Formats: sequence, structure tokens, C-alpha cells
Amino acid sequence: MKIIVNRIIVKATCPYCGCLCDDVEVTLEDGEIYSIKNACPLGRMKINSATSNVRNLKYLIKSGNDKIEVTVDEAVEETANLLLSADKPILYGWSNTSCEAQRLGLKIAKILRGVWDNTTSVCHGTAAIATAESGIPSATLGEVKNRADLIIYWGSNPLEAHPRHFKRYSYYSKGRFVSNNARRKMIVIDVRETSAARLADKFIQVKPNSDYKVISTLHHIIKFGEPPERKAAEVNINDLMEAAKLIKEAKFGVVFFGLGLTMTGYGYCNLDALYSLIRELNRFSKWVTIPMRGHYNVTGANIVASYMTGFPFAVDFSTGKPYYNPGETTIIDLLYHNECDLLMSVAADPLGTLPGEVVSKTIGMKIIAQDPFPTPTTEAADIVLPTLICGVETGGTAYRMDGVPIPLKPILKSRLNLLSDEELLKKILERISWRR
Amino acid sequence: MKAILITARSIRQGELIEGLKHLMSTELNFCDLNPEDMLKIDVKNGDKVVLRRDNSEIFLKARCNPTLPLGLVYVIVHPEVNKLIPYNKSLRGMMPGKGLEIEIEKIP
Amino acid sequence: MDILIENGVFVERIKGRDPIVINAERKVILPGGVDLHSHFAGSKVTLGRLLRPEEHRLRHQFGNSGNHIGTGWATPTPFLCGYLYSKLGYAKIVEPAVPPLKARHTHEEMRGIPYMDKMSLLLLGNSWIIMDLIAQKRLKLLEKYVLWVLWASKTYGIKLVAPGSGEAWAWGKSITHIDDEIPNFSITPKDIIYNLARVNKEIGLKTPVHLHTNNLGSPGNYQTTIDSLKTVENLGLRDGDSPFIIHLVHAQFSSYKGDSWKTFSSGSEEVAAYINSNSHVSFDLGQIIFSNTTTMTADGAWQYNLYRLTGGKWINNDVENETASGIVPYTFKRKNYVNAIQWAVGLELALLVKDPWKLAVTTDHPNGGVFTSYPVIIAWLMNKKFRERTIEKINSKAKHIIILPSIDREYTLFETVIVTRSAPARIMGVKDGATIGIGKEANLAIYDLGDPERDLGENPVKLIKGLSSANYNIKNGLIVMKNGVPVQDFNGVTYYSGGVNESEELTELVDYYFKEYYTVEKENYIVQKGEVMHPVNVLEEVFK
Amino acid sequence: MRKIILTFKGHGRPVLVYNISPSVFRSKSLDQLKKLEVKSGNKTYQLKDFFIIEEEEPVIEPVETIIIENSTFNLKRIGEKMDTGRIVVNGDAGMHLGAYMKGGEIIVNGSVDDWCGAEMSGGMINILENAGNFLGANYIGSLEGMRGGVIKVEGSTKDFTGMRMAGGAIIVKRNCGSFLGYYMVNGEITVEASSGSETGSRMRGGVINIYGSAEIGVGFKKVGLNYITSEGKKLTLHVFRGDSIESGEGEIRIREVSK
Repeated sequence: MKIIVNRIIVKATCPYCGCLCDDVEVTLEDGEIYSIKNACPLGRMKINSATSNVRNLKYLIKSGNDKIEVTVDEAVEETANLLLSADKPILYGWSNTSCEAQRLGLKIAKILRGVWDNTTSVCHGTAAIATAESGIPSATLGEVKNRADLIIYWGSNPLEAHPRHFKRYSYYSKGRFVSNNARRKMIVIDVRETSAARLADKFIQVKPNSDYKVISTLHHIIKFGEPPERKAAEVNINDLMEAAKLIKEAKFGVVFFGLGLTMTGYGYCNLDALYSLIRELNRFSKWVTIPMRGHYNVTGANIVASYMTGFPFAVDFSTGKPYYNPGETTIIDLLYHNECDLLMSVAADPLGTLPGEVVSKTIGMKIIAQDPFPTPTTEAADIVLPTLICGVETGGTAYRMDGVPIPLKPILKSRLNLLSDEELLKKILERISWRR
Repeated sequence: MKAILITARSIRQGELIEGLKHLMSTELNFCDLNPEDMLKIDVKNGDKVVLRRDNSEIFLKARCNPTLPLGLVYVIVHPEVNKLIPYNKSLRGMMPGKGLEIEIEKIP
Repeated sequence: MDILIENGVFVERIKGRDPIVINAERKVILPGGVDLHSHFAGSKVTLGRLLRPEEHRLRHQFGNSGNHIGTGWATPTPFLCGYLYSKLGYAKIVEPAVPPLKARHTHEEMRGIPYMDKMSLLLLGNSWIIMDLIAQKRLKLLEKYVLWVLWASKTYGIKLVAPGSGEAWAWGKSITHIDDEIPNFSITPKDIIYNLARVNKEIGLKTPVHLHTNNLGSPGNYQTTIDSLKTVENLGLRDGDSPFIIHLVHAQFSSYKGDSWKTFSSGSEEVAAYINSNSHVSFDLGQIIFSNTTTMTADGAWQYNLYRLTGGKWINNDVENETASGIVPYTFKRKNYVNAIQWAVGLELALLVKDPWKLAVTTDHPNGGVFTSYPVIIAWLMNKKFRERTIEKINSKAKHIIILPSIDREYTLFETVIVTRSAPARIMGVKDGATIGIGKEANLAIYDLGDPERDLGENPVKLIKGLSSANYNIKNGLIVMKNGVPVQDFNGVTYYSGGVNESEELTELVDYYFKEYYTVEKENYIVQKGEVMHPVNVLEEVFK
Repeated sequence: MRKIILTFKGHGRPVLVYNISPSVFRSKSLDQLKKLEVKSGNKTYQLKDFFIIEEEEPVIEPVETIIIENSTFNLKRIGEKMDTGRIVVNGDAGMHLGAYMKGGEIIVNGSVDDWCGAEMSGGMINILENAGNFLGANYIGSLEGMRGGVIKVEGSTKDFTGMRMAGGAIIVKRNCGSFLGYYMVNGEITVEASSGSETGSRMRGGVINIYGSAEIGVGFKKVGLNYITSEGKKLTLHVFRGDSIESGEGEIRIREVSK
């Protein structure tokens, strides 16, 4: 018979997607996870991954074709060596770790005169560019929960990528002025009929890469009450007329947009157009737009970089001063043009997520990978730095997709004798500062 | 056949992304096609197809998905499919991961 | 005369050996400056940075600083902010607009601001809990809640921004009259102003309620301003350092006459007359400076109007159940009729209000201009000729209708010390931090303003130059800045108020709102002491 | 006046040569020129590390002239902020050629990379082959791109030519990419061949002439016809006004609207 010595329930902040649900309850039994309440499959998986056997466990340094195990100090020393001898190192990732670690990363990049970029540059970077070009009318998610009577998901499928978004913040949530989904309407705009589209009051199927035209046409219909003279072939006017009617009836509307807008066509033009449309709509009623950020702390990475340097991502310190020019200083641009000679990835997997044409350029580059899990990047790396899982085994601060800061909590004590991202980076920073 | 490639996420992909990436190549190696398109290139569920763009190509299994519009190929995003994605300078660092023109063919 | 400092305070006699000696002969020694209204940290400021990378690219880069990174003008990065304030001879600064939900963000940035002591004001003018409690007349509970929410966000005082109007803006509307009912809440802006001013007095916060009036920025709003101030006339005065019941923030933006942009004119005489004849009001200027800046305020509806006027960029960011906010880049132009009048209104207010202890110099940084322009404002106040030189260059229609040219008053150096140090310190309830006296906190700035025997106002250029860069800035007895170069790393304290009230009624109330309306858990809303740089609570932590 | 010849020795990575500008070279001796600051990677070098520097005499040039031989796309920021003199680039030029330029002349006997002439306010840039994206455009966040001066491209350009352009003129002999004159405020763009999709989108003012075909934004309304003569040929151009979505007053004169 098993005797239960110790069973406690801890409140957790889910470190998976931009929803950053903070109502997750984990029951621990003798320090082991017994059950997880309120989490979606993604969050559940992430929290359980702490006990997974597929982890980076050892500090490894490449030697010939093999990797040999070293102590943490040796690994830090070697990391500092590589970083200091690099001509233009790029420090990339940062979206799956705490703001505290991101801050240290920026300091390291500044001392090294390297480049600091986060995963924003390949997901919502275009939204940040559009924000700089024309500004974003936005709000926190609670405003949607309490007020929104029309919700539009554009190029985003929350059921697959942000499973609890509907229930906690939007369509199925219960708020002060809109008590249930019977009073809310939902429009989904996508290139294919997604699972969310099946639940929508109206689904508008658009042709791939035609979003800019669709938004412009919708804008024209809303502004002038009629479709434009010259109709774009890709756009279904009837659909948009119906959507415009719903939009004009709404008291409080929101557009959630995902990679379906940021990654297609000329991403930032899509968003310029969308923001412009939202500004127009504010003449009739209240409208806001919120990006559906992927990683749980990618918003934090933008915020930390913005207040530390003035720029949200792709910050190049190589001349001593921060310089920001997406199209020249993002990881994709730099790797493609062979501008960097060292890639340090922290809590990300550039080799597994960047375009093939860019990944092929990293052959021959020195790579340092800091990650709790094995990835194509750690496989190819010259130095592997294992860490604890931020948000499960260690705490910190993270920002939700709408910019609300929420503390991450260490849910369980790790059985592994490893350091957190923050502690490891602090060691690296100390080593570098001392050597300089 | 020429087609437009859309990459997107799924719950299963999301589950694998942290820590179980090695399972992606076996679990997520298929691409969704409209049944009419499948007829056009003469494949059945589970048949192997090749997706090509310029010099890069990847091999996946075809899967029928009647909700997809004609001419669209939907692949769950994973390291393998990224190999098809090019660099485009005027996108300011963004990867053109959706709406990419590719060539799809049956492997005999 | 010698000024002696040991262990961070002024002393009569130094006990230790080998003190550092600074020869300040023929220099001007002032207590460290206090800025009681400057938007320097928090989510709004960071959104401003996101909106304007061009400003960080083109202006004010500070590379030569070790690990520190400094860029920006209207929205300098935290390190640069502390550095610029210190260079200016300041010691204490107040961030006047913290949405409770995002207080953690404000503290995160404030941790990175070196040298300064920081305070922040909490946006409560559109809070649902507060509006509901007022509507339900549960006023005792309101007091407990205010203490709790100040404690939870580790902030110092209450700020009301266009009370009720933020809630209206959440539906895309605005409130133009303080007697209008707030949508879905059966109360008026006046109720909020009155009740929070009363609560503020009852619970003994160190600073009065800071009020950003309704209709801010609109022609004819001086009447709203006076009506708002009248609302709290019968509350008497407060005990403690700061006797005022209400502090009118950036009064310049609230003192306009006229009924359209065409008939726009100055209402400074009326507002100044009201302040002169009443003792419960203090205010700060919100002086505009002719330059490009990034305006940011929790008054979302006004920012949307401003966006419609400029047609440029606009960020809006409403915070659930609490407040709205908006950001719009703006250029104040000399030749613009409205801007020229706005410029005059600020100075008129400063010159028409007789008692300097009632006012503080601010630009509502960055709304009217950046804080580094304070020396220019001092020069305008001290020198009529210098004012006239600027008047020469402004819009000619405006030139003829403003009353500024007819005002002869010139501030003395002593009066400028009051309006940049003593008065704001007193209004904020931190008088001891801005006084040179035995046992007081040793915050000093030493300036070279030329020959002190001569009239300092005579040479405005020299005055501005001297005030812009202190020879020494001494904070808590440490030399932190010497001739505009940081000497050592040093972090000031963060003052906050509030306390935990052990009350079931309060717990029940707060829990209800978190369960039903917020999207975060209560425990994640509370900013822990460990997240705040050197926290100092100026009230009792626990009330029974 | 002097004529300085710089021969690029080649380098695998970009080199920031913002000091290659007549405004900087003026009144500096050859020795001083050799020591001018040049940046690459995260290090600072001297001009002589990357270039062979020669001075040509006697001097007939009316203005201070710099000739860059063997230039490649790796030379970034040539002639940045220049206000006088002349630069001749033999070969290709990297990003930001003539950015923030105020005066003088740059001739490129080759192609240029992105952001050529960005935010320039005066002077003349002549490109004998092709240009990249963001020709005469703004940098991120600025509301005004090119404000004055002239850019001539003998070949074609890519996307976002003249983005947020607020003055001056751009002349392109061959095709342009998409989003020509995006957010344009003022000035004139002439494309003697065709342009891509969304031409003139979000345009607030200014004029775009297209002697070939283009796909223009949905917010444009036809207002009339315009007759011109180009290289001896008579052309009838359709005049459109917009972008009405942005309440714009821009004008597109175009021979043929595609689609």
C-alpha cells in the first residue's frame, strides 16, 4: 500500500503560449506531478516535460565529431572564449525564457558588440514594424472578455495554437457586459476552413496572399458604404459586404490576428492596412486589435528590448550604439548575408524553425545552444548548455500577448542539478566582463 | 502540379515542439490536399509525394482534406518543411512561410 | 560656510576621517530637484518607444557607458532617464500614471533607473471597483480597497485621469461634462473626484489626489477645471506636509477658453484667480516647449481626437476594468496659433499664481516637452526680456491676444528653488528629501551659474547652460554625477503607500472582481516587494 | 580639386564606409584619409585596411571626386550624409548608398542594394544598373522618406520604391516591384516601364507616372486622361486619384491598368 505523505496544490502560470494562463493548478505528490487542472494539452505537455527523459542533461563541448561532457565552469569559460573572439556574434531566441534572462542577454550583446534578436523577427516582427509605421489601437484581453460583441480571428486558429483563448478571453468567456457567447458574434477569416472557422457565425475564405486586398476592399466598403470601382479578382465582395454589416452593428469589436496575416504577402503592409481599418472603425464604435503571440514570453522580449534599447527586436550593437533596421539586422538577413560568425541560441531552435535557405548558411559557423530540450540546434551546436525549464522549474516574469506582466512560478523542484537561464547567463556575463 | 503551400500549427505539433521534436519527422510527415487535387496528381491517402521549390525538395505522405480549397497544400509546420522556405529580402526579416508557390508530384 | 554630510545625511560635525572636500565657492548649491509629474516608466512609455524607433535612432544616443544602453529623447531608456535627471540636479521623480494591472511593468523599468528616488501614482479614476463602491455608497470599504490596491501595486498616491471618461472611451465615447452619468455606472465624474479626495484625506496618504481634468486639451475647458476643483472645496485641508486636498496636474492643458480651435484662447486668469483665492489646490504647469515630442496619457478619448487632428500615428491601449491610454507623436510649433497660446498659458499660470508653494514646474514630460527643458522654463520665469524674445517669434494672431506680455513679474532664484524643489517635495509629502538641514537626507546639486553677485536672471543663456548640467549631483551623501558624467552606480529607493487590511468584506469584494471580470489571478496582480527597487512604505503595512 | 581613387581590396563581410564622402574627405591629407574610421563586424579599422588609396593629378575635376574601384555589395553606407562633391562607384554598391544625402552627386556603374537614397533631401544619384528595395524610402518609423533631390535608375528596382516619399524625383527606366510609392506624400516618380501590385497604395499626395502597366490600389478613382510625349512617342495616360481609403490626394498617371 502506498502511503501519501505529502500532497499539495500549487498555482502555476502556464509557460507555453501567449495566453499565459495563470489559473493552472498542479497537484504535487511527494514533489512529483500528480495531476494538472485547467491546462490545455499544450500546457499539460509543457509542465509534464519536466519529468521527460528527453532533456539536455550535460554541458557538452564539441571535440572533433564527438561532444564531450564538461563541468559548468568549463562550459561557461569556453562560451565566453567563443563569444569574445567572434567578429559579430548573434544572440537569438529569448521568447521561451524570463524577462530577467532577456535583460542579461541584452547586456551581453551590448558588451560583445553583437546582435540581439528574438523570435519576433520570424513571427510577429511585421506587426512591430507596422506599429512603428502607423501605431496599433489595442487593449488588454479583459476588455474583450467584458465588452466585445464581435470577435474577428484573422489568419489565426486559436483552437490549435492557443487552445484556451476562446474560453478565457474571447468567444466563450463570460464578462460584465457580454455574459455569454449567444450575445457575441464571431467572424473567422482564413485561407482554409480551420476548426475555429466551423464555430464562427461567418467564415470568410480568402485566397492566399490576398489579405492586403481584402482589408483594403473592406476598408473601402466601410468608409464609403460601397465596394470599390475596380474590384480585385481575388476578393469575394458579397462576403465582405456581409462582414461590413456585422462590423458596423458591433458596439465593441476586436480583431485577433495571427501568422496568417504577418507571414503572408508583404506582412507589415497587411498590418498597416489592418491598423488603418481599425482606426477608421473607431469613428463608429470601439474597435481594437490584438496580436496572437505564439511563445509565452515573446511579448516580454519585445518589451524588455524596447525599454532597454528603444527597439523591440533585431538590435545590432556592432557599432557600439543600438541600431535597428529589420531587413538588415534580423537573424534571417544576417545569416543569409553571412554577416555573423557565431550564433548563440537561447531557448529557441533557429536551425529547426528558420527557412532552409538561411539554415544552410550556418554550416561552418560556431553555434552555442542553450536549451532545456534537444533540438536540431543543440544537435549541431559546438557548445550545449542545458538549463532548467523556465516557468516549470524556475520562475521569473513574462508578458502576456496583450502586454500584461505575469509572474512565472517554479512549480516543482527539479531533480536535475542544472542552472536556470538567468543564473547561467549571469555566469557568462560575469566571465565576459571580467575578461574584458 | 503547381500549388500554394500553407504551413500552420496543430495541437499535436504544439505538443511535440518542446522536447519531442524527434517525433515530428515520423508523426507530422504528411501534407493535406483537396480530393480533386489528389485525383489530379493521382495519389491516394498515404501515398508518397514530393514537394519542390527551386533546388529543395521534401517527401511527405498525402492526406485527404476535403475542407481545403483547390490548389492549396497544407503542411503542419516542422523542421522538414522549413527546408522549402526561401529568403525574401523585401519582407524585412520575415520568413514567407505561408502562401508559397511550390510544385507537388507523386512519387511512383 | 561648510555643508557637512556623513552617512547620507547633513550633520553638524563629521566623525569619520579624510572626508571628500568639494570646493563650491561662487557656485549655487541647491537641494536635489523633485519632479512630481513625468511619464518616464511603464507600459505606456514602452509603447511610445515601440511607436517611435525613429526617435531612438536619430536622437540622443549615449553609447559610452559600459553595460548601459541609452537612447531616446521623449522616451529615454531607463538608464538614460536616470542619467539625464541626475545631470539636471534632480533627486526624486514621480511616474504619475500606473495602471494597477501593469504596475509590475512600471517597477521593472524603474528598477533600471539609477540615482533617483522614485514614486508612482495609481490610476484609479476609471476603476470599476471604485465606481461600483461609490455607486453602492460603501464608502468605508472604498477606503480599505484604496489602501489595498496601493499596497498591491506598490504605488504612492492616487491619480484621476479624466474620471469616468476612460470607461466611456471603452465604448468609443467620451464624457464632456462632470455632471454627466458614466455609461453603465450610475455615478458622475464629480462623485469620483469628491469621494477619492475624501478617501485620500481619511486614510492619510502623503500626497493629495492628483487630478487630470475631464475635457483636457479642449477649448473652453477652464470651466470644467474650476468646477472640478470646487467639488472638493468643502473637504477642508489635510494634515501633514501637504495641506492640499487636490493637485491639478499639467494645469496648462486645462485652462483654455473659447468654443472652437478658432476662438481658442487663454483661461489662465480665471484658473489662477481661483487658485489664488482658495487654499486647497496645488498644481503643476505642464508647460509646452516648441519641439517634437511623443504625447501619452491615460485619457484615451483625447488622444484619439489628437490623432484625428494630426492624422499621424496613434497607439491606443485600454487596460481592463481600470483605465484607457493613448499615444500620439506631436510637434508644438511656434507659428501654430493654438500651440502659441498653449505656450503662453503655462507661463501665465506660473506668473499669475502668487504663492510659489502651490506650484511645481513640469512639462508633463513628454507631453508638453521633455524634462531636460526645465532650465528654459526657469529662464522664461526669471526674465521678462527672455519671454519677450520668444513672444516675438510666435504666431502673430496669438501674440496679440495673450496677456503674457503685460505680466511684469520675474521669479527670483529663491522662488525658482521653491517651484522645482521645495514645493513639489511638499506636495508629494517628501519635504525632508529636498531640504538642506541637519539630519535631513543629503541630496544636493551644485551649479555654476556665473557670477552669483550679479542678477542671475540677466543672462538667460548662461542660466540655462548652468542649470542644464550640474557640476555635482550628490544623492544620499554620495557623489553620483560629476560634470555630467556618472561617477558610480547607485539606486535610490521606491516609496509606496497602502497596506493590507484584514477584512473579510474586502477579500470577498476583491475576489469577486478577479473571479468575474479580470483575466489574471489576484495573486499575480500583487507586486511583491522583491520586484521593487529598495521599497519603502510611508504608511503602516498592516491595518487592523 | 582632388580626385581620390579608392580600390577595394575585397572583404567577405559588409564594411561600413560612411566616411567615404567628399564632405569628410575635403581638406584631409592622404595620410589622414588612410586613417579614416571604417567599421566591419564589431571592430573598427582604418580606410587603408580595406582600400588602396591614390590621388590623381593633375586635377581637372570641378568638384572633389572620389572613385571607388572594385566595389561590391559589401560596401555599405557609401556617401551617407554627403552634401557636396562627387562619388563614382565602379561596381556594385551596398545598402544605404547616399542615405540622408543633402547634395552632390553619386554615380554607380553597377547595381545598388536596399535603402539607396533613403531619406535624402538633395543631390543626385545615378544608377546605371538595378536598384534594390526601399529606393528613396524612409527608415522605420520616420514619416518622411526622400525629401528632395533626384534618383535615376537605368535598370529596374524592387519593392517599396519611393515609400513615404515627400519630395524630389525618382526616375526608373525599367520595371518596378510592388508597393511603388507606398504612403507617398509628395514628389514625383516616373517609371518608364511597368510596376507591380498595389502601386500607390496609401498614397496621400504626389504624382506617379507609369508609361507601362501596373496594378493600382483599390482606393483609386479615375478622374480623366492625360497626353504626354516620351522619347518621341505620344502616350495617353489614364489619371487616377487616391488613395481614397486614406483620404489621399495623390495622382497616378498610367498607360494601362493591369487586371
